[in-house]
Amino acid sequence: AAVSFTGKYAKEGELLRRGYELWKETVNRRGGIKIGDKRYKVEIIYYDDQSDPKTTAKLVEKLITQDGVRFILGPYGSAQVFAAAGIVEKHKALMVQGGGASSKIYKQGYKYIFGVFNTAPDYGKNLIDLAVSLKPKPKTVAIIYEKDIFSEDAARGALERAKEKGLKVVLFESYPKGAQDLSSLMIKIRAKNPDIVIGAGHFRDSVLVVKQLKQFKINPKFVGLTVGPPVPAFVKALGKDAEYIFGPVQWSKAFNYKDPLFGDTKGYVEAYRKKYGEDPEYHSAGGTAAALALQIALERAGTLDVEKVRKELLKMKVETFYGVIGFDETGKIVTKPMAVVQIQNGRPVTVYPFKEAEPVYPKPPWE
Amino acid sequence: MRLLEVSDLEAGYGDVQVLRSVSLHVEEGEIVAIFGSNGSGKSTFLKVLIGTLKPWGGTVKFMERHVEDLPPEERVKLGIALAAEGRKLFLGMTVEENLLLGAWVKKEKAKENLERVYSYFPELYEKRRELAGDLSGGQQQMLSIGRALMSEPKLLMIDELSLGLAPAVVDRLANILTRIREEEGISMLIVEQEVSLALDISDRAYVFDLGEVVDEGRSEDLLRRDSIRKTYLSVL
Amino acid sequence: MGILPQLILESLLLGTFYAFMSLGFSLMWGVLNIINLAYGTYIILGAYTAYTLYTGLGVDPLLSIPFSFLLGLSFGVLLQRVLIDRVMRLEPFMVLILTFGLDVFLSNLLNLIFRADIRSIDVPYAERSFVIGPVIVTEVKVLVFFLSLLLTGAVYVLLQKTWTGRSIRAVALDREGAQIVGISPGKVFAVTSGLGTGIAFSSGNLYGVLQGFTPFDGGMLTVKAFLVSIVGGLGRVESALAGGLFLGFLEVFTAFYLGEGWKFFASLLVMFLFLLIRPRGLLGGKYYGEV
Amino acid sequence: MEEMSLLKVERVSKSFGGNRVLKEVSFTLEKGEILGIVGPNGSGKTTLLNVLTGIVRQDSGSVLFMGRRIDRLKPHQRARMGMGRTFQITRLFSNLTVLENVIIPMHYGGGGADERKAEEILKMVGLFELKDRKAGNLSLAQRKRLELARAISVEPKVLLLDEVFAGLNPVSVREILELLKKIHSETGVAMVLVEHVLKALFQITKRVIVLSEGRIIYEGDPEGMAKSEEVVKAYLGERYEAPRGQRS
Amino acid sequence: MGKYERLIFFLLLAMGLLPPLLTDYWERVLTLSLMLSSLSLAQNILLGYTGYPAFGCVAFFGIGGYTTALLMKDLGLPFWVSLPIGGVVSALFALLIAPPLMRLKSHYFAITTLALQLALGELVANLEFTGGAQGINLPIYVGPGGYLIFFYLFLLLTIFAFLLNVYVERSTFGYALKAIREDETAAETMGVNTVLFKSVSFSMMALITGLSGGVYAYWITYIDPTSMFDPLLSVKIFVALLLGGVGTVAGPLLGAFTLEFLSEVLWGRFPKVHGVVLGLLIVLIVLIIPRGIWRR
Ligand SMILES: Nc1ncnc2c1ncn2[C@@H]1O[C@H](COP(=O)(O)OP(=O)(O)OP(=O)(O)O)[C@@H](O)[C@H]1O
Ligand SMILES: Nc1ncnc2c1ncn2[C@@H]1O[C@H](COP(=O)(O)OP(=O)(O)OP(=O)(O)O)[C@@H](O)[C@H]1O
Ligand SMILES: [Mg+2]
Ligand SMILES: [Mg+2]
Repeated sequence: AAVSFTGKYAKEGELLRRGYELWKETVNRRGGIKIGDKRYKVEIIYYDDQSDPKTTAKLVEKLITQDGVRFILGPYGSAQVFAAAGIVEKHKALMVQGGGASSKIYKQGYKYIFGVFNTAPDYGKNLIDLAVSLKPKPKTVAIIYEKDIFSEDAARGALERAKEKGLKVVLFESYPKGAQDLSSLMIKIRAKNPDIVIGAGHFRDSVLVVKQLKQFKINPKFVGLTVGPPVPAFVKALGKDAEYIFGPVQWSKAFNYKDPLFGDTKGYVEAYRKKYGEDPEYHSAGGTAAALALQIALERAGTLDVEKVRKELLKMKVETFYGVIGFDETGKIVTKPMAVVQIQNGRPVTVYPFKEAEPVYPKPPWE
Repeated sequence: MRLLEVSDLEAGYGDVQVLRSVSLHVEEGEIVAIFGSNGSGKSTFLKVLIGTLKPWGGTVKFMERHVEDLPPEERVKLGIALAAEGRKLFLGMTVEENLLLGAWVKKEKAKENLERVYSYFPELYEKRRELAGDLSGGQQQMLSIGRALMSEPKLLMIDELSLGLAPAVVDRLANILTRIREEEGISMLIVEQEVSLALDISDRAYVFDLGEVVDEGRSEDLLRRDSIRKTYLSVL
Repeated sequence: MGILPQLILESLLLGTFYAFMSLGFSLMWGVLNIINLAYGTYIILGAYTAYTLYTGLGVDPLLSIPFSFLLGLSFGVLLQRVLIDRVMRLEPFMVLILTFGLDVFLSNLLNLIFRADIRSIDVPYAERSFVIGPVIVTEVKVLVFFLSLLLTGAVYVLLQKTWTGRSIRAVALDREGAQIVGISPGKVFAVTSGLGTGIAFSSGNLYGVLQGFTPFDGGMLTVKAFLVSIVGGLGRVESALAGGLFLGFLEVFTAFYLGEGWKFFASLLVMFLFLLIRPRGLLGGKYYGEV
Repeated sequence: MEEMSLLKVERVSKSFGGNRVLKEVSFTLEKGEILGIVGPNGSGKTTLLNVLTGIVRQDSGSVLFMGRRIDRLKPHQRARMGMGRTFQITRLFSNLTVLENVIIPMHYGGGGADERKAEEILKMVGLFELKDRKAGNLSLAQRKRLELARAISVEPKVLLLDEVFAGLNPVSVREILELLKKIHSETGVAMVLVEHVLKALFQITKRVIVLSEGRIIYEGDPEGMAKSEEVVKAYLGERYEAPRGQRS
Repeated sequence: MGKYERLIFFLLLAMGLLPPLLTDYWERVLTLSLMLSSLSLAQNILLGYTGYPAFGCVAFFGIGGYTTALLMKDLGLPFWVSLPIGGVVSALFALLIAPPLMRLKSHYFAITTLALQLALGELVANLEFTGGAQGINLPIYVGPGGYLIFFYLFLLLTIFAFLLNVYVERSTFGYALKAIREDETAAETMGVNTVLFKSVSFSMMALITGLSGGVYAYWITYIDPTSMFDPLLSVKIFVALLLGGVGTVAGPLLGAFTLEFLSEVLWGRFPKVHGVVLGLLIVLIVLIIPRGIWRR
């Protein structure tokens, strides 16, 4: 796998790697993957793509041509996945990924790419669905997004759903990748004073958006960020300012499913807690799930032949700690729901559609 | 006292030797001229004296001190100044800035000397705010000489004294140089093609040919010497 | 409309910082005739210095400016003596390559030490702001503004000690000519390079307070410094101010009216056009590429 | 129809900034004529040559070459029409060899390039031995000679020479003079010589123009020039009796 | 062609026989080396003979690459048609901007081209039809020869660029370029139409660079603004040139191969620090062999 250890997506990349590592250790402790009659120990080669898709492409090329790898666990970030996909496809290797949610990945007619994430528009849609269900009903929304494949997708999802639900979209605007100062956008938002602010971006931007909203004394009733809130580091970085911010999740530990490797969702959470000393969130879970799907397909195929493994993936419909895993012919997962969490008292709690707690709304002003 | 004493100087470029065992001296208060055939190494000789070209061998003594290993800037501090061939002006700076920089080693007297140079070359005063690179050829030559004067050197070296200068300016310059020598006792080493002019203003002269000194003597004597008259004076 | 004062304020605050930030670049270029492609990374080095001092020892980044300056100064002198002096004699584009190599080296070294994660210096006053009528004023930006102004003034005064300033330019124009009048080029190069690098480092402190940074942000900053120098003209403090403000206004207004994404493009485009049409800059005199 | 002049300059003016360097300069040059241009330093002589060759564009006035207005033509186009020039402050291709310096203009200025012919020309100016030397490594006088070689190599219709004698010692001056005379008698090329070395100039030209502050203050034969009070005052200097060269 | 030029020419031809002996990995390294060779040879025409360092030459790599990619993706044109169009578009663009651009000299010129390169990258990243910052995934090549075809394409391009260099070195055209390099005003008064010659040499560079970009795009299948307008690639081209020796026909080839092999070795040996080592390498090359291997 080529994963971001450094760069913009260092945080998410690290979480993803934890998911892979947990899976690897668990499988190896169990004796490895059983393919046909043999048992194989799992070994994962990692390279750091520095959060740069071009590097990802180069590294995947290297993994395949130089290291002779045939089965690839995906990188973090839709652009990275997108970049890697072309290369994997070119060499007819196989990639299962839990790091890219852009719908564009599945529109290329690729055959060897599978993903365990719901696609990005769902992130935005879930946030809006929650917002309009709250009282008093918000009327205006500002959507800002990072100019990248995933965030744009997510933002468009939100835009579409907001229009459907009769919200007035007062701002829909992007900022470039890697931006570290959003003053101009903030000035705009401040002038529009919307009820809802949706920020589609990644971990770094989430922190930045919150900081600058505060700096510019902007007080919307509802702040939703696509990536960030469920990650423990989010609260660590922002402290009190993180309170009451919403974020969609692919998965949460509130899910409840059976699992062939960890027993059930609880078993997974415990294993994770034991190894890393904190609760897992969906990035890690996505990683584990992707690896798990690959493992199951390998075992069912009973061979290392890429074509046969691919067939098994297409046929698959198994219940795991992560939800039911099953793909359509484009490689996209089609069998699991998403959720929304809110930070309350320094912890992300699931508030929609399953309710660990009631959402707090409207959000009180910054201190 | 011997101000400058050069003995057995050898120098060249790459592996082409240009100067062969050149010996020459300048007494205090003396004007010495160098002339001779083109390409005979006159400019090369001055480059070695100021230090922008390293000699292969031989010695250069200035005020009894060996200077052949000093970098140019040190020599300027000791009191040598050069108005070089090719001028080496700061083309992107104004005329006045060029002159002021000439006084780098005598900053305290910069203002005073500026006045003086302007009085020698009113042309420069008129152009003082313009870039040196925009001057005409002759004006640049004046600037180059003017700049060399700014450091109040003990030894003033001028390559191609009259190059590109109008006759009236040449006359003026000749006057100025003799006057400076009388008033301030500055010594000079001058390369000049116009032999009658060179011998006019100098006390002694050296004749270079193919990198060697082929003749030397008091200027009046040389002027009378037949060989010189034949080669350098009667050709036109 | 109510938004205009806000935009103008932002432009002013940002532009003044850009002016100071670019001063060293403009100086080295105008004087040494060197386009230092590692310049942006010098700024980033300054930012990391401030960051380390802040997180390690709790020194406020605004108070560690002198330290950054001295560090930059020594670094600049050293680099000049060890590396750049030797290469300056060759064609100018060789120095471009050299400094690019330096940039690759330094930024990757930073990456090795600090990793590519975005760092920020989270001073307690980072998010403070106050409202005056229609405008909201961020305290940090105001602080940076005044400091930039102050430091720019200091550099101005320094360069006005004309002998240093003049000697510096003379060497740039004709090295042999400078030697002939008694200036030691080596010393002048070292002084200029030290001064320029010192400015870069200390502006890094301010940059680090303004926003987050990663080891690889230097390239973009170099481009900005470049733009400021091109627009304003070289080697003069007034020009840097003009250029800095120009860039400030350009960025804020394009970001606001065209979108954040067009900010960098607009800067580059303007720079490109300036180079084509008016390479001497708004206030500049003759440039050296031409005789 | 009357015979047209080779070069006709009509009321040419040029300023740099506020500085008027040429003021309504007019003169003509007939085929095969040799014209001298003298004048104080900074009087606009080089600028005039720059206008003629198109390096500098005049503000007003016109230049006719062989009856055709050439104001809008680029330097290279004028070169191809038959203008050869030298530069006062030499502009050689310093990293190329002496020989290459001559071959290049032969390619682009006039007829074809022929190494043999280039060598011939180098022999004429006395640089043959140095033909493989880098041009940047020549002494001043050698560079001047190379400038000349380049200019004549294209067999131009008019040669514009900016201080070719400056920096040459008397022996060399003689050689170059002979060479110019020879070329002139063989090819009938017209020449314009900008020069301060009057004793050389007067050996070859019958007509001189004196420029002062961008204006023509004298036009006529050399003898008359030395008698003109204005010229003596502006250019020759009070103590000037006759051109130096004619003393000895 | 001179003796050693002929030798190099045959060596290049002989390289065409290598692929059966190569592993996937080495085939890739060689392909990359050939790409760099073609790029440095292209730059050599401009820098080596004309004296203009186009630091931002990768702008044309991007133009060629994107044109090719978009024609294939949006208009569904076959690669064999798109590629030449990409090259021509890039060359024409160069021809268009050369007259104003090439009034600048030395590092002003260098930086202006770099600004152009970065600006184009930003533009592409901001436009919709170019795929924005996300880039474009191209269809996978499935025709005869498989991926080896790209090796041969780059080889062909390199040979083409090489022959162009030989031509410039030998021809009167080359003399004009050298004259421009030495003193433009003088060249002009000697009868050289400097604007024309400069523009043509610039556009030759752009043609090869653009073609190279087109082949690269299809080869790598994923392109985005940062990879197609990458300043690091510009620098690599220059380092290759310096390493080999500017202004010779053999230098760029030598430099490109040495550099690519070196960075491949470093890349494999020191995965973590390769950036640091690359930077150091550039610095050392400039310091130690500023005139290139070939010249020494
Ligand atoms: N940089 C250089 N590299 C190689 N050879 C050179 C260099 N400069 C000058 N020469 C050669 O050295 C010899 C002496 O040159 P120098 O300039 O000293 O002569 P000069 O006496 O001043 O001649 P002139 O009267 O023409 O100015 C000449 O043959 C010249 O070609
Ligand atoms: N590019 C320029 N910009 C500004 N002023 C200029 C420029 N070129 C020439 N000048 C000015 O124009 C005037 C005439 O210069 P020109 O070179 O024509 O004189 P000249 O007659 O050739 O003198 P000389 O005998 O000294 O060579 C000078 O005062 C000079 O300073
Ligand atoms: Mg000489
Ligand atoms: Mg002149």
